[in-house]
Amino acid sequence: MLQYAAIVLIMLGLYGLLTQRNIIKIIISLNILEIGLNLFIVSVGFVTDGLAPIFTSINNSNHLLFVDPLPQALVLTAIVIGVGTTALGLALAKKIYQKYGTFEIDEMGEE
Amino acid sequence: MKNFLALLLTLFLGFLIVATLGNNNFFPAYGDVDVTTRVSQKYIDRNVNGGSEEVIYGQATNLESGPANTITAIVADYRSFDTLGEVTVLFVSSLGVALLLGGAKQKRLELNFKPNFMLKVGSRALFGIILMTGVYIAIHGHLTPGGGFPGGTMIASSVLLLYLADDEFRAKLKGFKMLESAAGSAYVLIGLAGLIFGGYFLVNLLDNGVLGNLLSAGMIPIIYVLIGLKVGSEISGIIDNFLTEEGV
Amino acid sequence: MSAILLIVVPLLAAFVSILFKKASSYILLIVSFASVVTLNYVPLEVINIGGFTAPYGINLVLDNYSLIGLYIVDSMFFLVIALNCIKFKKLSTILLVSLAGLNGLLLTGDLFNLFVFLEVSGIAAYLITTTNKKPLATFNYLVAGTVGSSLYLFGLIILYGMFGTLNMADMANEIAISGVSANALAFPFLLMFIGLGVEAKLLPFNSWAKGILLSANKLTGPMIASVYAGATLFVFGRILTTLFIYSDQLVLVLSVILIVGIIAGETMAFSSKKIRGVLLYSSIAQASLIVMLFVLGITGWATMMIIVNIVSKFIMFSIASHTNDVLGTDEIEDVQGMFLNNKTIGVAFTVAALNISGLPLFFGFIVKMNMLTDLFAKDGYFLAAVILITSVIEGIYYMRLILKLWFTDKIAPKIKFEFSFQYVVTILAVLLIVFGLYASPVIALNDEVEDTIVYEGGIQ
Amino acid sequence: MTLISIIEIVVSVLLIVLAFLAINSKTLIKSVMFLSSLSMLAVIAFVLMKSPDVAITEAVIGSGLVTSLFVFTLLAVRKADKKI
Repeated sequence: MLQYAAIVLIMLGLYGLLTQRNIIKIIISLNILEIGLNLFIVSVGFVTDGLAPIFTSINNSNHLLFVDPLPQALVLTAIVIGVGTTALGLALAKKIYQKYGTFEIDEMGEE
Repeated sequence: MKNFLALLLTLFLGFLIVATLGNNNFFPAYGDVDVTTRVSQKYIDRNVNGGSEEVIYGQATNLESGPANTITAIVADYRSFDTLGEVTVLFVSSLGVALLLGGAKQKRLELNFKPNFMLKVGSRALFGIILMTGVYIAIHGHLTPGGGFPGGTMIASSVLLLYLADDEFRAKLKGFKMLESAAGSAYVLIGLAGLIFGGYFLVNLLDNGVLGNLLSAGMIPIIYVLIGLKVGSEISGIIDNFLTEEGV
Repeated sequence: MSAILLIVVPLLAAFVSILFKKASSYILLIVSFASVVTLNYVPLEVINIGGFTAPYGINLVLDNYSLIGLYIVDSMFFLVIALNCIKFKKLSTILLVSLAGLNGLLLTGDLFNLFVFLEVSGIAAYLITTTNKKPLATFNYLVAGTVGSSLYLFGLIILYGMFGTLNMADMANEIAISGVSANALAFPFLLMFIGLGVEAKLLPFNSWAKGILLSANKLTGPMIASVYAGATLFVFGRILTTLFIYSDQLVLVLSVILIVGIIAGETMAFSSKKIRGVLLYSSIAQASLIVMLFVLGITGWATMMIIVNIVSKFIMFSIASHTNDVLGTDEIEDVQGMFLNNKTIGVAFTVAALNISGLPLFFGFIVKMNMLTDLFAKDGYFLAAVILITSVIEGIYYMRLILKLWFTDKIAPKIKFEFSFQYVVTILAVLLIVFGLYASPVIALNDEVEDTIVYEGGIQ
Repeated sequence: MTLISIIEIVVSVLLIVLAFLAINSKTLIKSVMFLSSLSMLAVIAFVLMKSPDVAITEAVIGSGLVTSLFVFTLLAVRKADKKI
């Protein structure tokens, strides 16, 4: 179920990117796409009744059933990279606002 | 019209995804994954380079990768090179934000409220707590969920509190820059030390200790503290640049 | 010397250089020169990072293919830096990171690590393009690049779900032994193709390129159009040959996209009024052509074609953006006869243009001839016809461009080119002619590339 | 149906609704707030999928930091533009 939700989020993000003409909205769509993608990546490693892949004094042996740790590690990287691009995008948005006085691409009057 | 086309396109793409994933014998259904067929099983068993003894919390000593948290083992040990790249991404983007928004003429953004007494005292108190939590998360990254990135961000968000509590406050960016540069260089130098003394870049040179102890996992706590410091200073820099505006 | 230094040293230099603002451009110059020199001393090998063996840890693969890629990309990078580093002092740290990113892109043998390096070099590229002073174009580039790498990651994760590995060679292996039908793989491959296609400026995923390259300055023009485009095409080639399994539908879809890309690119170049416009659309067409060759398995000549493009585009884009920096315009009508006062530059530009349109005497000719021979041998008559027709179009518009730039009835504009710049482009032009006349090393190189392009990094 | 699967369905539906609202809201600040709650819900989804590490990172970075960056950007331009 969560996997389908993730796919829908990716689609919604793409839809937003194709239709929105507002800089901030575009960045928001990008974030939705990234959240969806992250959820999808984690869902690829999910095992029903699996444990979180951390050894503790209770879950103490490698013979227990753990969920796949690798996708989670990838998502950690992807989240941080996403934040990097979002910060840069917002900085550019601020710069664009200083130049044109609007966030709407259609009102900027140039290509 | 354009929106409708976009809708059609995305629906088509969604249909393709569901159709490919649904009719695919190789793609496991949600929750139906067999981890043993993937490379990940060896990460859990800690036997990438051989050695098949059982991994038991509190007993296993000197495994090939020491953290009790398998995700940390992957992020900071098995795939540490990715993490170096990730740190670099954040580094460039903080530089880029400074390049785009920084400058001599910038002054602090005025908030449209005056911080009152309660806010000032409260946020000073919270500053300490959040800072401690951030440091704790970064140091315990190899045992509990968390690690350098969320830890560092928490450290940065404690700095953000100071911004909100005091409308004159500006972080000393010079010091942050030193910290950022030193932490980043130290990470690379640790890697190079591995190359020189261990034959591989980023190889773990220290004893891994007992699985589950605070002082275990060799260099990983060190790397995570470095990442925490670097991320903390970079994000503080990003926040500082975002809280400026053009002015006299 | 380990090839990992090619990535690590620029990174270390980048971290250190933020403390030494004044010296940073010299650090950049030294490091980028050192990368080229280091390439002479690195052994061909597979490097496991962190001491973990191949599919579990990340590995870097240095074979003939990546070595050629590194040589050409790093030396072009060095030339761009050497000509510009003083003027763009503020960007030194970012350029260091982008050097690390590009080297990592060419070296890595791990698909997720490739994504990380795509982002590293991508973010550096967005920042380099901010010097165009067109924040909106940069923003579009950022959005396109991020969506592209997200789609790549999406495709990659589907493959991971199916085969449980992230290493490129191991993945190719698993796919081969699993006996999976090529149709089941078409969709993830298509996602990865689109994702990389955005970065490689393939039509129709290239809307960002117009905004960036039509207003490119002396740094961004050669950097994005030559160095970055070359590096992405090298990576693209590697993935297309090592990883992809082609079902009939996939080949059909890709061929349609690419052939439309070639034709549309050449047509737009034909009708463009600006020098940079001509160059931009011609390089879009060339990128599609190169990717098409990789898809059809003519890998060696596709690689040579990348080199032809990198060198020619470096010369032409540098000249065009310098013209624009000085005169404030590069409309062909306005700069007619500009070579009359700058004969050396004119000759270099002419050589580069003739080289790219594949006339005899030049390096590009040998590549195009052999490429067509290989195509006929593989029964690719339709594509061969497309290439021949577009070559004619290309020849016509480049000829027209060159003639207009050499002759005028008005007063020819005077543009001052720095001596060092003239020197560099002349040497590159001479090299193009030398390898055009003396073809045997090129053919030998081609055979080596064809032997090693498929990744075997450490996986038996 | 177990409790977990009911929670999963609720979370999934809410995720989609919030994403839709974030894209289609009239004012930007509302969009940002919906995005923030979307990533908060994503945190719950990560916990449901047994990935506490990702959940913490998403909560701190995705939900906290990104939202504050959005808000700062909007704050910086609020004087000139009343619509935001």
